[in-house]
Amino acid sequence: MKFKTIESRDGQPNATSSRSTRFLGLCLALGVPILVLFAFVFSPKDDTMDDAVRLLYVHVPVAIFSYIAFGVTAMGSIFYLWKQSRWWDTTAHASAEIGVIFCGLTLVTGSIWGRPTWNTWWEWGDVRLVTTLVMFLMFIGYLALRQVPATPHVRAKRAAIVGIVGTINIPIVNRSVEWWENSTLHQQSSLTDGNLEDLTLFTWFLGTLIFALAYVWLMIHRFRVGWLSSEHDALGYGAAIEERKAEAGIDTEAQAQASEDGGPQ
Amino acid sequence: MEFRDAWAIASKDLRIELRSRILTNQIAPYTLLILVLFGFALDADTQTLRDTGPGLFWVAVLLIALLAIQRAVKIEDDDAAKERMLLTPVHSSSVFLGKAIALFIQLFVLEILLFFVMLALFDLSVEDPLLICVSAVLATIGVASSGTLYGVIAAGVGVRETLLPILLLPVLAPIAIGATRTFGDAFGRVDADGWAWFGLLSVFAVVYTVLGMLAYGQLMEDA
Amino acid sequence: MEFRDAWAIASKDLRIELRSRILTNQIAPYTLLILVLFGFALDADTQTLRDTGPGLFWVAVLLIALLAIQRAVKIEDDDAAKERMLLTPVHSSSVFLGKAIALFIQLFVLEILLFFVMLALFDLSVEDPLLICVSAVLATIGVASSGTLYGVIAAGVGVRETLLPILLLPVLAPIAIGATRTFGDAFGRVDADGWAWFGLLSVFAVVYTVLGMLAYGQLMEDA
Amino acid sequence: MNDVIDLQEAVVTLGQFPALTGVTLKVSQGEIVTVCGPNGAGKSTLLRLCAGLLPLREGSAHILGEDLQKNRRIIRQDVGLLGHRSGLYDDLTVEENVAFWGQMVRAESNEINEAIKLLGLDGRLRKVLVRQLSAGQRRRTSLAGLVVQRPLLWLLDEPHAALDSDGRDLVDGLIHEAAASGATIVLASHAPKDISSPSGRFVTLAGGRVTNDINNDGSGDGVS
Amino acid sequence: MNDVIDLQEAVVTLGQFPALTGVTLKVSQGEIVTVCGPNGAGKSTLLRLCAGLLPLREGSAHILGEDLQKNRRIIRQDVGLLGHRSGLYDDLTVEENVAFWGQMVRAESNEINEAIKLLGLDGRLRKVLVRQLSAGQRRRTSLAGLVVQRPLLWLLDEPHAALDSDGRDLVDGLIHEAAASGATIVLASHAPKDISSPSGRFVTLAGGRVTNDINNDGSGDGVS
Ligand code: HEM
Ligand SMILES: Nc1ncnc2c1ncn2[C@@H]1O[C@H](COP(=O)(O)OP(=O)(O)OP(=O)(O)O)[C@@H](O)[C@H]1O
Ligand SMILES: Nc1ncnc2c1ncn2[C@@H]1O[C@H](COP(=O)(O)OP(=O)(O)OP(=O)(O)O)[C@@H](O)[C@H]1O
Ligand SMILES: [Mg+2]
Ligand SMILES: [Mg+2]
Repeated sequence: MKFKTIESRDGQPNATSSRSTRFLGLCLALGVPILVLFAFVFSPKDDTMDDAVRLLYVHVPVAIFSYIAFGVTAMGSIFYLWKQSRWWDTTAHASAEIGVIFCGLTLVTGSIWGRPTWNTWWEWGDVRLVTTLVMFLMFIGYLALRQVPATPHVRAKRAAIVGIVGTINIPIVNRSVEWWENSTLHQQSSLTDGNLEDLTLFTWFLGTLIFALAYVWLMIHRFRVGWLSSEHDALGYGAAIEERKAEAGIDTEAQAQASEDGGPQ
Repeated sequence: MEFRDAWAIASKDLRIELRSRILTNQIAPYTLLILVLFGFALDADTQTLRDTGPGLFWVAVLLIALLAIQRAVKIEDDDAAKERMLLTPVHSSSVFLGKAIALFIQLFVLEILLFFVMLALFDLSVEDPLLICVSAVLATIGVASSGTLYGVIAAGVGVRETLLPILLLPVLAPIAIGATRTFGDAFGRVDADGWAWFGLLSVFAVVYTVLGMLAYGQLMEDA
Repeated sequence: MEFRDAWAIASKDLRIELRSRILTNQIAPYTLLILVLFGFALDADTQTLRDTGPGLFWVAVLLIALLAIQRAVKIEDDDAAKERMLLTPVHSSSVFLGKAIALFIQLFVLEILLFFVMLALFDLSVEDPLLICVSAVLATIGVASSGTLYGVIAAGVGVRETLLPILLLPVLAPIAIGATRTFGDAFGRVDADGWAWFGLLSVFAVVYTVLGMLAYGQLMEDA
Repeated sequence: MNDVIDLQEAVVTLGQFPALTGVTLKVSQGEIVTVCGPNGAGKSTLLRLCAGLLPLREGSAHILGEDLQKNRRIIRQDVGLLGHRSGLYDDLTVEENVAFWGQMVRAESNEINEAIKLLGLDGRLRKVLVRQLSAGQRRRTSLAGLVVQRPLLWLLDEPHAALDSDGRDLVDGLIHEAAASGATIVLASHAPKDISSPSGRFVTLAGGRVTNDINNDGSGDGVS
Repeated sequence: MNDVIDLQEAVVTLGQFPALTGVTLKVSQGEIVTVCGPNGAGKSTLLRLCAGLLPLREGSAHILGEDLQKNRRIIRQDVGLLGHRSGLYDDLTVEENVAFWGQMVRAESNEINEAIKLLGLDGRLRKVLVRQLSAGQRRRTSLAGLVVQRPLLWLLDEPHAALDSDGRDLVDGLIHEAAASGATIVLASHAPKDISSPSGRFVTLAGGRVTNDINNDGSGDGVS
């Protein structure tokens, strides 16, 4: 497979960007200041949470996109087991890495948010917090597994199973606040209740859009890095074969001699 | 899949365990130690201990399960027996089932033992024995199945000892949490709906067993 | 005993660990996991957690130490390297020291990491940084020395995985308790005399190191 | 002609390393083929490929008529491999080990008994833990498991290693007997003299490919 | 005469089992002794006893003039053993392994380099992890560690196992060179022809004791 990437003169890609990803990046670069503007200036304070509500515009989108990222990992894993194609494996890996970053951001922004609102950084008894952390750790394990030396296929297969099992967590994290109403401080789904003000709602949507862009942009780049690095691994293949074949050089002559003599009896 | 094969594999694993007397001489005391350690680390009064009893019980079960799973993987890894198994007509789901059954039996025996120790130490009284029994069985099925599955994922990589816990603990944690809540309810100490949690445990048990039987072959394939 | 030998052995162990990236990829997340598990099992409010913070820290260190010791023993056991070491002029106390140093470095790096995680999670503030530092160093020396010593006792017996924790935990428990109390004092949460407990830790560290250097040869001798 | 092994330019990589760099080899039913070559030539890798234990990177491989590119699993029960490692459980006795592996390949209990006797593991050794065996006894136990399997394709990686002269004769006997009954045998060996087969064929591997293929009757078709 | 090995009715038990039931054997300096015998005869046990790795149950054993009953530790640095297992670290490269074991026996770094070259581990293999080596390459690495040690007494348990013919010649060369420079060599082997030593002496073990002791010049003093 070949990407439309920016190539240097010798035909090797010297970046993972292409014209379209640069456009995407540009949108992102413009979008972030707009989001900041809306989040900090235009949108109103909350009655109960005061200025802290502004974390909503980061916290919730990154949480949602960590779900999506892990979902993509699971999908990539399933397709890998089915088609055994490197494309799906690379997708799964790339998405898991981004998912871990987003999930980490969810935890961090949540903690920061928790400090003023709940008066604590962390609450062990809270199911959503802990299930989120478990999901985070599970995919850390996934990434650890990907570092283990093994043949690419074996590693991909093992990682695929772990990736699939990991997504069992998504519904648990998502539903946790309803299943365990009395063991959480965490917000129930406030969006579906429709009690957000217009501008807040708009800013929230804007935030989601920006993080969607961020996910796609990161994903494309990370995928390309993964793809190129596996290609790089294969780069020396021809040379390695030749070198290995050459090991036989000296012996071949000796054996040819032996065969003239009638071979070992 | 043939159940006869699964049973042959399970009894082989159990025989190896019995021969090395791991269960009685090593894991059982280890379990006790863990409880004592916790007691010390917490330094809590009886009331707290009573509340945390079920939690400690399941944390102890998890740590024991880790040990038992490590053993189960090691047995197959040590002298390439895993590879040899591939050159037999035995179906991989039988292998999975066999190893999971052996693990289940070992864990269950230990849990019974641990249970009575816990009753005595923490001075708890059982309000719903049925719930205790069925939830323990299902949680243990979940642990044994996911443990067997993850055991083969970590097998043969040289860094098995450390990789396995990381992969496995987040998988086992939800099971332990569920079981803790059911136990809490069954002991009448927590105001949780034990049977709802029990449902969660059943889901885990079924999912991991089915997943294991399907995926085990894929995973065993390559060393 | 030559320190050069000890250092060669320690750096060999560390190189093996670095190569397999165990520390960063595996043990560190495992540590986090343990904390999560405990948090859940205890289901306690922040106040309790804050009080039990030091205890949890040391229980986590113990469990990590177990993993690290298992690895350290396995490295020597796998292909009879232990035996080969006997056929060199290297003094057994150098071997002991080398392996203990490698273990110490690994554990200490992890403790630093874990420490900051604990500070953040449990919202603790340090009142006596010096006490924290010196007691952590001494407790770790104790753990590394006794771990190395017991590692060789469990080596080569086939049931190592399960035997080691059992042998080791009762030895490590007093160290963990001592360190918990010193930390508790240093955090200003427990009304204990930290420096007195610190004395206990020093005694353990010295005793196990001396004992290890003396006894290691005896223990290595027979496989 | 019935080709039990048919490899065409088979390439196998272990990690990044091409252990086999294009092996072309045909073995027909009933043949006894000895694979020789220097250390690291790829002998073990070749046998493991034929057992379906390694993925093929390039080329094609048909074993017992099945395409390994499509499905490596399907042939496995008809293939027996004696590798460098023996695939035994250290904590079971000799008898228990042979019985277990016998059960796994659906052997009868009298077959199991016979195999134990055949390999000289009867008497005291029966009840000895495999952990406590000497190197040669261990090898014999592993072989006993193979004998009860009676595979169609025997892949033997240095079958004479660690065996005494009795054991070597025994293995030679087993090989000839198996070949006579229609099985195919491929063995890796460093000392080709060890096996004195009249119909023997010697394939030399070097640098991961076949450099020489000689039939004992002199009709060598050396491949440079 | 300088007896490097002097065993008198040496009995060694492994667990409950008497692996050596009374071995009497004298080997003088510079000799090359081949120990043969069927599987399980006690060859490996004998070598391990001579290395001071096993306790003596009965009888007496003097190695390099030291009494093993008194102190098994003292001789160890002058003894080199190549056992069935190779004593290498899987996660280190060939070079790192040889260098480590070289360091342990106080070898110079040029000696280490020479040993690596001598055993044909130069070039690509230097940087390969031992885990990834073939059986023969592993054996060669283990031997390289022994070569840098240059012990006074070499105990080689089937030194030819897993080696190709080059490797065998190499080992034979090493053995003769060592013997010429005053070291003593005891090797266990199943195929005594392998080592073609003019001054060779063959000791046959069976049932844990010496049943035959032949010098190549024909002056056998068979012990029934
Ligand atoms: C470390 C602490 C926290 C973690 C791990 C966390 C985690 C999450 C996750 C995973 C979601 C996505 C839920 C879903 O849509 O399925 C979420 C959503 C949300 N979080 Fe948090 N959170 C934390 C703290 C907080 C705090 C302190 C607040 C505010 C008081 C908060 C408010 C919200 C809100 C309003 C949503 C959107 C809910 C919805 O629409 O479903 N979170 N959080
Ligand atoms: N991951 C790897 N990286 C580099 N080289 C590797 C790797 N894995 C295997 N090799 C090399 O591949 C070759 C494997 O050869 P194989 O084990 O098939 O040899 P063999 O012919 O059986 O040798 P022997 O006679 O020593 O048993 C060896 O040269 C080994 O060094
Ligand atoms: N714990 C034990 N119980 C019973 N028998 C044992 C025990 N340990 C060792 N043995 C026996 O002791 C003998 C050990 O022999 P050793 O390993 O020295 O043989 P060897 O001559 O090297 O054989 P090989 O040629 O197969 O390597 C074997 O017969 C083995 O079965
Ligand atoms: Mg080989
Ligand atoms: Mg032997």
